[in-house]
Amino acid sequence: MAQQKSFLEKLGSADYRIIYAIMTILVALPLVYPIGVPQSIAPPVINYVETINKLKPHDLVLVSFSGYMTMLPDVAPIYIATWKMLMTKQVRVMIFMSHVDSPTVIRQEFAQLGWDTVYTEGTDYVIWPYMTMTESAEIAWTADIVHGFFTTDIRGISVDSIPMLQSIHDAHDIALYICESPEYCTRRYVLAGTPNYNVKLLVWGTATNVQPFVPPFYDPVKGPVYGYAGGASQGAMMEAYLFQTTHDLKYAGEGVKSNDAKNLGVIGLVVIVIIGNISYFGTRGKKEEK
Amino acid sequence: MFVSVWYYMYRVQHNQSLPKIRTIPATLAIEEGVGRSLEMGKPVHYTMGSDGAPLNSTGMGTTIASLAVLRFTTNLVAKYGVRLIMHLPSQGEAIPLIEGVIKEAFVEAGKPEAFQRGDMHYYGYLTAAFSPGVYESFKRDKVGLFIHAGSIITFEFPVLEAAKINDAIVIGGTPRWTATYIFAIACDHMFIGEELLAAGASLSENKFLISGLASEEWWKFVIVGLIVLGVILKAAGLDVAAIYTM
Amino acid sequence: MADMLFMFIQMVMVLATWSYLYRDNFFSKAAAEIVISVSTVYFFLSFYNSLWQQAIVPILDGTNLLNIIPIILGLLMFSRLFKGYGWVSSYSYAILLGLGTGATLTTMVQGSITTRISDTVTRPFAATLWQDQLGAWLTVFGVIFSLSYWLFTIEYKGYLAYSLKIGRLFLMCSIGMLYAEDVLWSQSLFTGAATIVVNFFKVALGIPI
Amino acid sequence: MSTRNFIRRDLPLILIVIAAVLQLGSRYIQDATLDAINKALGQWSSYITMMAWGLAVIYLFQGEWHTMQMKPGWEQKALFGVLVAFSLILVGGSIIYADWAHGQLGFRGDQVQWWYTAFYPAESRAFYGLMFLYLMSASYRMLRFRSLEATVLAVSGLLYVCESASIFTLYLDPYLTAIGEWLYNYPNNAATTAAVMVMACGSILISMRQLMGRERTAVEVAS
Repeated sequence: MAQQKSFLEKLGSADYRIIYAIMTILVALPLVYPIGVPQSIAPPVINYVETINKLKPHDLVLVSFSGYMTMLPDVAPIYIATWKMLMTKQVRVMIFMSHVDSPTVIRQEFAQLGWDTVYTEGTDYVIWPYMTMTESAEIAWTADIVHGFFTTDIRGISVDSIPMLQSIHDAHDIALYICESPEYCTRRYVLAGTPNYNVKLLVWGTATNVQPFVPPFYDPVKGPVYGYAGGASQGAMMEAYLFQTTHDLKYAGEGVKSNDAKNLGVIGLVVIVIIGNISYFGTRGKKEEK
Repeated sequence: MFVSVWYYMYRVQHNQSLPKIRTIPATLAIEEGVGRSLEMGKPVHYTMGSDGAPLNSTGMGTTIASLAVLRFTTNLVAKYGVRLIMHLPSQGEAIPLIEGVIKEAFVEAGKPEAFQRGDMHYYGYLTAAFSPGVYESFKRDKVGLFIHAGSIITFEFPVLEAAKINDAIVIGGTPRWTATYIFAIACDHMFIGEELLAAGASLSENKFLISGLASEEWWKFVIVGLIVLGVILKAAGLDVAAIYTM
Repeated sequence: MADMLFMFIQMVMVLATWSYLYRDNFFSKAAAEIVISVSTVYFFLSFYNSLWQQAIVPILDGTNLLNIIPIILGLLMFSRLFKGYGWVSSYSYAILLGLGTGATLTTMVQGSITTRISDTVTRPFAATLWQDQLGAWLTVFGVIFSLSYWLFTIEYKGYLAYSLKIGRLFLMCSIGMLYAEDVLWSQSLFTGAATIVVNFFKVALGIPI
Repeated sequence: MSTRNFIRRDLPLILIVIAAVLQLGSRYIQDATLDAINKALGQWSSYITMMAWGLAVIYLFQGEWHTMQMKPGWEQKALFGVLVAFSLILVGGSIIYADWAHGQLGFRGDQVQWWYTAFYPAESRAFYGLMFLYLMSASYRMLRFRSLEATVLAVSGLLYVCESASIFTLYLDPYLTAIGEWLYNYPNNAATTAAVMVMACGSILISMRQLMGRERTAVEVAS
């Protein structure tokens, strides 16, 4: 016999489309009307920024850049803030592409930021072409950066005729490595790179990739990882910290905007979980009575 | 490690008894799922994930384990006469290997003609192409059993959810811990962590593989021993990190 | 104009994909088909382009003739398409599997086992605050209890059953946190996709983004 | 017969062992020749994986063609048409805009890139956006305090989510972040450590079997 569902039972078995609609509205609302939820800053992010601040002119910075287009909304705030910081440091930069999207994304980001007004390709920075690298190839490459793996840079110019590379030998020359953080990458570099070469590491990436793997290696004083930032929320923190410390408007970007959406989304999640549980406990009591 | 492996291999060669391997629930479910697909007249879908078959990296072990499960599944599928649809991973270099395993399983079951290359679907490099591709296949070809085992990234949650929406039995698992939760949420039966790697051995019923598993059990006790020893050494003031990572 | 077209295409792709939620339809399938073609053909072209520059040009100009070997091995993969010669392709992936084997044996013992053990046992002694010390000791026991989940030859009875129960709590805590992380990043992407749609309408209506 | 078995089964196994031993060797023995061989092997494996993309394209079209034949009707034909048309645009574009002087296809020019960036990132973000919605409905269904284990899962998940929202951290800090980080750094780390270690054990075992030539999954004799 069909029984009338009580209010609590209905609450516990709401159609999934209703949840979709509620969450969509909550997340999209702040994109139309920004609210400006205040921001807190985590210590690894502060250390990330401060490690870059300690760079001296002419230091060699190695960057492994994924620029995976799908994940850009989650990581772009960190990328952009990092490029902006590096542009003020007069360092030498070597960029290693770890995803097939990277060449496109990096050219777009550099064009937007005016990177080439500060640095010259070939003398101040080198971009390696994207190639699928096996672990053995990467180890060989750390031992001989110029000839270890690549024969040309991304423009197709031979490594022997790139001025910047002529003074670089192996990973000993690297002052800082800003490293992408899928698990294997960090593990590999912490193992292969640091004990042999003592390279300082900073880690950037999506929250999913950074959070589980990096904290065991993180120590702001001894390293090997001196700071890290993962995901849009830490990207927003980085922007906020840079803005607080430099009062430079150029550091205010997309991250702060998505912070609002994040907050409302989280509130939504908490509310639906609470509703689900109210229904569960309400109806469970009734079942037990029966 | 080598010593323990050799010890059990020695036992195998001299026909001595081996420890019994506990059954992994998800492996039993495969047979049940294939039977159900036969009753419903729906195909079995198998995938290792959109990025699921690395060969030349540390993910190789997972690939091999998943292939063992694939071989077992294909054997059952051939025996019952159910259609198998394989959704290939992005690694092109693994395609010949996967096809070889499927073909061989069909040959073993005595039905080499049942192999259809057209039922092997490729979707390219991007998970965002893989997931809708698999989703479409569920809608178009229907799905009775969906097995998703390999080194999987979490992006593939929608695929598992789609299989569930399409009324399939979902079996899956990965040794990659970060992706385990998607199976905890969406699967009917799952391989938790290393269970997938062990499943390959226990399914094969090959004595050598089982002996390997038995020797691996010892490693885990050694790990526990090393942890306890490490705590004692550290309390005694020794540099454990230097000793252990020599 | 080109920018507007670009934004329009992006918006259409987002909406076509989201139309899955309503029901199965031709637009969502066509969007999937487009992405599958990009996902394969675009990458095929760009990888072959790199291959040409990095491997074949050195053969042609005589600087690295040995590159001919991987090219031949790569071609052997295609033997899979010819009936009766499929086994030839095993030579190509044998090399890859060999390298995978080497990589596993060289990096995993240290990277995933000994470093992790030493990290676990040194933490309780490195911690200064009481909560960190408590946590670090909990980790030591947590690792041991969690390990008991993955025993395959021993029956769970007596103490081992308790160990398994406690170990499972640690595993559940971890699964909860990993789940939470994915909620966070997928939300970022959802926001990103919603931004595409919102921005298109803002531009179309002349509202500053 | 034995020669046939040797060529089909044993030789690939020997290749696996050789490649593995070379790589193992270069890790423990300092030798310039060994390093050079390994460097070459690393490069070769990259080239082989790149070559495999050709095979991948063949499988894509073969699979789609098969689907079209299995499901007659305008829709499947139109979808196959979309696939072919779009692929031709990409191939044609990259040839038309190629930089023949440097032997580069037209990927650095904006023209081909445009097709990629216009169609793909938006779709993929939208698709993962769906994942967010799926996860939300799954949370509603799953995150209920049914048992001790389920409660632990739900509470740790919720705490971690709340920790990333500044609206909670602003009022509940330092306690919220401290508890969240503590759970993350200790209990979660314990489970992750155990899982990673057993995964490593399993992978090492398979590699050892591979190295001893006992892993037969990878080698076939049929076909």
